[in-house]
Amino acid sequence: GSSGGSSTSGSEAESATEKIDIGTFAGADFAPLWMGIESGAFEEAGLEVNATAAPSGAAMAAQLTAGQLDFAGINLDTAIQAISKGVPMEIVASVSYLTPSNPSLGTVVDKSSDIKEISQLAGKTVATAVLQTTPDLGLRKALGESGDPEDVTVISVPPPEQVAAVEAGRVDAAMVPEPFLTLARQDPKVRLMESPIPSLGDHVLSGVVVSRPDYLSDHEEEAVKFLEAFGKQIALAQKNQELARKAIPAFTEVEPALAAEMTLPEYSPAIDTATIEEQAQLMSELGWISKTPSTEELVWGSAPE
Amino acid sequence: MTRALDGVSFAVETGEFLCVVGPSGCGKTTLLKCLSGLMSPTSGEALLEGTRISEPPEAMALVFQEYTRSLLPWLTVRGNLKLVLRRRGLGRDEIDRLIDNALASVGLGDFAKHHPWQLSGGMQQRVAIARALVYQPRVLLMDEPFASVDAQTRSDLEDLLLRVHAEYGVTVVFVTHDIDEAVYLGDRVIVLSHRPTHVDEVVPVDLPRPRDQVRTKEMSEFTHLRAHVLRHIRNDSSTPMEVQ
Amino acid sequence: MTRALDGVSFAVETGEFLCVVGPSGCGKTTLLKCLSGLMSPTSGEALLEGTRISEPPEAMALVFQEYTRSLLPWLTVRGNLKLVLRRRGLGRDEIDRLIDNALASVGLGDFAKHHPWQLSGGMQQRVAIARALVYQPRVLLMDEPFASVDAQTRSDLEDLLLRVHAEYGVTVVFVTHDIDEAVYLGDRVIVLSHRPTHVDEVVPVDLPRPRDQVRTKEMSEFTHLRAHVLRHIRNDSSTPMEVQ
Amino acid sequence: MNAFKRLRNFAMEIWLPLVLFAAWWVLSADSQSVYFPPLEQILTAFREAWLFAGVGSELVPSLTRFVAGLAIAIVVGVSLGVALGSAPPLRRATMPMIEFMRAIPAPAVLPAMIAVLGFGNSMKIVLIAFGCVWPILLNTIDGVRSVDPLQLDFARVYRLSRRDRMLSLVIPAASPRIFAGLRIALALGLIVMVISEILGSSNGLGFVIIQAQQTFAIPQMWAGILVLGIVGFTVNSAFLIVERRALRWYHGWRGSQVADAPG
Amino acid sequence: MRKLGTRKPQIAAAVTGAAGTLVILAILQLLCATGVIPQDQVASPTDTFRALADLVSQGSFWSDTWKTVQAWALGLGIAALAAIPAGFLIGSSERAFRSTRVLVDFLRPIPTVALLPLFILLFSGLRLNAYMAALAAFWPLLIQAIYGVRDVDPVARDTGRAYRLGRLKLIMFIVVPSALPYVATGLRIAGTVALAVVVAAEMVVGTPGLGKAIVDAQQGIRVDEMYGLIAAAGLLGLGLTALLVGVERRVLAWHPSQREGGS
Ligand SMILES: Nc1ncnc2c1ncn2[C@@H]1O[C@H](COP(=O)(O)OP(=O)(O)OP(=O)(O)O)[C@@H](O)[C@H]1O
Ligand SMILES: Nc1ncnc2c1ncn2[C@@H]1O[C@H](COP(=O)(O)OP(=O)(O)OP(=O)(O)O)[C@@H](O)[C@H]1O
Ligand SMILES: [Mg+2]
Ligand SMILES: [Mg+2]
Repeated sequence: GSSGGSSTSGSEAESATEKIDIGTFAGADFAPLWMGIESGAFEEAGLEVNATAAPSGAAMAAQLTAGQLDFAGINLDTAIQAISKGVPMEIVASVSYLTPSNPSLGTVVDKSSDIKEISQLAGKTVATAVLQTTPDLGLRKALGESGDPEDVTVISVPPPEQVAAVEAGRVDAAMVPEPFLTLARQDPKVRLMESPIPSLGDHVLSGVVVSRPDYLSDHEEEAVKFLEAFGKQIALAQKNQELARKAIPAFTEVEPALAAEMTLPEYSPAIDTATIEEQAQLMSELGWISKTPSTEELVWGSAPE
Repeated sequence: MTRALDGVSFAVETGEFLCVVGPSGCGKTTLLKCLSGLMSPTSGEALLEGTRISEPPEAMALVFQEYTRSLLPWLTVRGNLKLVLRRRGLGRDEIDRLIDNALASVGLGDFAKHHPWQLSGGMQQRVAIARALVYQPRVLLMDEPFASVDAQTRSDLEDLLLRVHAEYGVTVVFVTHDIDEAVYLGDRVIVLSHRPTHVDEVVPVDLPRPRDQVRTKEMSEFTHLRAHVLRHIRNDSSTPMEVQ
Repeated sequence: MTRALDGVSFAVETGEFLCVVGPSGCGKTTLLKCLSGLMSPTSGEALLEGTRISEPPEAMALVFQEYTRSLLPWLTVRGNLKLVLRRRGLGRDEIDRLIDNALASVGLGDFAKHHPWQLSGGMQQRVAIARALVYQPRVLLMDEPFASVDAQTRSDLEDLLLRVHAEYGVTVVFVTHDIDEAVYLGDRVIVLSHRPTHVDEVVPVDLPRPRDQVRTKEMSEFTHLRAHVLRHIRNDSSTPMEVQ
Repeated sequence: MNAFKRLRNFAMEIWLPLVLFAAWWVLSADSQSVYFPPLEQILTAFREAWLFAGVGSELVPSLTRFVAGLAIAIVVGVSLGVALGSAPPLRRATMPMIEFMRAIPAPAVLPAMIAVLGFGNSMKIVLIAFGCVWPILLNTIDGVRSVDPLQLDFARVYRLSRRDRMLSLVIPAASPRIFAGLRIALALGLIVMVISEILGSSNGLGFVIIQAQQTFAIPQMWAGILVLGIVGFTVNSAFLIVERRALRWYHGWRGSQVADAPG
Repeated sequence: MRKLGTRKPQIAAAVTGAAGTLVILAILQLLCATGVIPQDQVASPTDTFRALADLVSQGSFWSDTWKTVQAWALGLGIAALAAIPAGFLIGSSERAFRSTRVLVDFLRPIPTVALLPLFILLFSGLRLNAYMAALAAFWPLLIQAIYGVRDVDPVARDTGRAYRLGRLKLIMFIVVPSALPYVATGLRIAGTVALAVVVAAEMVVGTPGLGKAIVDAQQGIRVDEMYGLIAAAGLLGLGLTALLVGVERRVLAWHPSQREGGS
């Protein structure tokens, strides 16, 4: 962790650069971060941003707690889980949203399957990357509207294997994220059907940035500075998607050709607290979390001063 | 390959008790291996009752010098004996009777259910001997079979062997380092030389049979024979301590 | 704990050559372990020249029955000998000279640089003997030291031992299964009984010294002594094959 | 007469685990850390998840795959090992390839296995078998090779049949080595079982642990680790019992051995 | 005599081994070419070799390998420093041995990767991998060290006592040399397990190294490269084992197990 005395120790007169350690997923959601690093925008703002890819949201949450990271880019569902279980963290920014015009997650079934809409998945086996995450939540919400949200077997299958699992008949459907969704679109053996996401709304928060409270109170200035600079990149990515597509291959295993083709999420730095509350509510209804954290607990700065 | 045996040539007659003595490393074990068909001599041949030996023949048993290693530790004493009787097509009772007899004759009647490693060295050696006896061979090859046995057991076993030899007319080739033993047991004693190995002398033993541990060994004939062999061995070696 | 030794009581005089014979498992090794201080007797005590033994005393060397295991395989023959001289505070040259002498006297002058496992069993046994000799003990305990050695080497080593005994006045306690050997070497032969072990008989050996392998053994006195001991051992055992 | 002695022996073996357990309990009692919850919470989670709700749904699938993979490894390893061990030219020809395959860390093969066999049970069983087979195979070869030549001579002199020679001599003689290999295989097998469940599974112990970790159910994660400890201990104890019975002769033999000339 | 004899058979064995390996590879190639093994998911031997050759010319491959080796060596070193002295201490006291037996038997079979979720929460990067490797390597080393000390031949020990070596020399010249072969075996087993665990950690956690490279190749659907990397992992395993065996040969030249070496 570099957070300790990184900013205060630089007592030299020259414009001190602040060191920021941030961990993220290697997915398209955090492309704006890499844009900022690549273009030098963070440096111009006097920030030295060090981004590392991490295996899971849980690992990042732990590294955050241990002071090895200052910020972490994780999924909203992970953040809600962690905060509700008492992990000391708060959401400080939103990055990406799933919308009907940005379907970066889709449901894939076998070509020969007669399943067309989500409600038909009742009693079936469905693959998703990690259990109890946003797609899982959307699926259950949709099923709950017409019947029993528990009446489905959701199993965890790594994204690269999901389409193969559908083709082999080991699952009835798979909720496939990008970039594998783009590959699935080109696969003649499978077919896309209704996505589970819209059941959660038209503007579903996905990627968020979190930090730990003691860092935020000790380093409020740097945090604000970083979030401002990052916010500009997020807005820029939404305006100019080509920039995001260019940054992706450098930080992930996605090939440039695929990066040019894949569906990107909507990038927006403005936290939509309504979708956070709704997801938290739903998760607690499903029993995934034992208590619903309030917005004040979840989002930094939302508590009245 | 080194030539372990060279110019060793002798005949064993049916029913004879032949003892072989000679310095360590001169090839006594190798000789028995050729006789038993475990090893083919590079030149020359081993004949058993007129037929050439290339595979171990049916009617031959061998008591190995390294008796601890030749007993199978995962089998009991009974199991070790039973194993060599498997091909005989005998009934269970018959097998049990044979084994009990053989064990009793080496004084191990009570140890059938023990594993070899539960016995002292001398007892293991006796199990190996019992295994050879139960096999009921026509030819019995023994490689220093009494080396680890205490004096008293040793003389008992020597007498047992003489009895078996007398009763069943088994041909015995018996390797030993103990010249007293060779003279006491044998019809003839073959003395092998240092390497290059050759037959140094063949000493006929004309002591009367049946022999007796005390009376035979007190006979002046016996004393002279053993002194003769001993003197022979001592003179043979020009370099007294170069053994191997 | 089993009582391995019971009612065994005897004195060894300074400079005496005492031989111990007795059936396998009667406690000969245990006796030597008590004498050497490796084991404390449960009752009674072992005295060396008047003082009680609780730790191995400085002036005593022991040749183990399991010679292969008592040599350290990670050291060469020379290293094995050197190890026991470490505490003497001798110069390098002196140490080398002592080792060379000891090895030459057991006929292994050329094998100083070998590891024990590169030698045959008999040679290893001689290394163990050389290690005891180089230690220059006042008391030398030997547990069947010549068991794996061929007849000729054995008689050479017997004579070497007699020479060392005569020249340096070393007290020797010598365990063996070989009654000839016991009679040939000893001033007295102690015969131990079956268990419960007790001293069965102490046979004084009044053969003249220096002794000679051929001449001494041809003496009628010798023949009678050995027959006497042998007969003794045979009569002692009421159950002839029950050894342990 | 021996009751007191036995009790003392038992106390001797059990006091340290008890002390450590108590220390854990006391030291963690008012832990505020999310990641090191009080032992009490862990035990509660253990009771809720594993007595006996999770046994059928998680433990049984894990152990079934483990046993199946191990069984395949034993059958393949021993039979191939006996064949190669008694045919020196074949052994020399295949040895480099076997050594190479053995050297591949089993987790590294996982992606390839997933690509070919998917993420189902067959993949995990094959992977466990792959992880376990090498120590068994190599040790069997070694065991067969190191059968005392004198014993083979014995078999020839006393004209044992081929069957007797294999079943009464070669395999028993190799069995200590085979069991030594099995022991290493068990440890590797458990590792492979867990890793295959962490990366791509929908049930099993490894899955439960990683899932608990990902949903911040930390007491449940600790409970899962505890279960693995119990499973490992049980598997190991079962192995020791079987080994002790099968190799009773060997332990006795070794213990009694007054060393022959080595080598 | 023995020295002269070993040279030729060694060369002959190497030739047979090379020939056998080529035959196996040729068969695999044939199976791939004829489509018996599906081409799209499995790389043929030639494709694997080509991918391996490509990798060798890339700096990132070498830095990945170096990172894996670093974690492995660090872990093994830490484990050795902790486990060997601990094992010697436990082994030389009957009381310590009995007191720790149950504890060791319980902790040892817990597959280290099961603790990966916990370790992820505590450490990151090289330290995470090295600590995982250390934990995995700790147990075999500890066990072997304990048994090494306990198995010192009583006759050798008595020899030292009879010739009045003194406590320190007894340990230096008799106890430690006797226990070394056991420690060496432990080191070899530990090396294998540690490598498997480092690779597994890299795969799950995504810290740079061969394991991560394999997962990356899998995610990028670069089958040839994935197989090339798996082969590289195997070669690395071979190399590291050879390293340990080399050290063992040097230190244990006197030990019976080293004598049959060439045959
Ligand atoms: N496998 C082998 N390879 C090479 N040489 C051997 C082998 N076995 C024995 N020899 C050599 O052959 C010679 C004869 O050995 P053999 O075992 O027949 O001697 P021996 O007369 O039985 O000796 P001992 O009385 O010590 O048993 C010895 O010099 C030995 O070194
Ligand atoms: N470590 C031990 N534990 C229990 N009993 C033992 C032990 N060592 C020896 N004994 C027993 O003590 C008795 C005496 O053994 P010892 O080795 O002294 O006999 P020995 O006279 O030297 O026999 P051998 O002639 O076979 O060497 C034997 O009955 C043996 O079974
Ligand atoms: Mg021989
Ligand atoms: Mg003894």
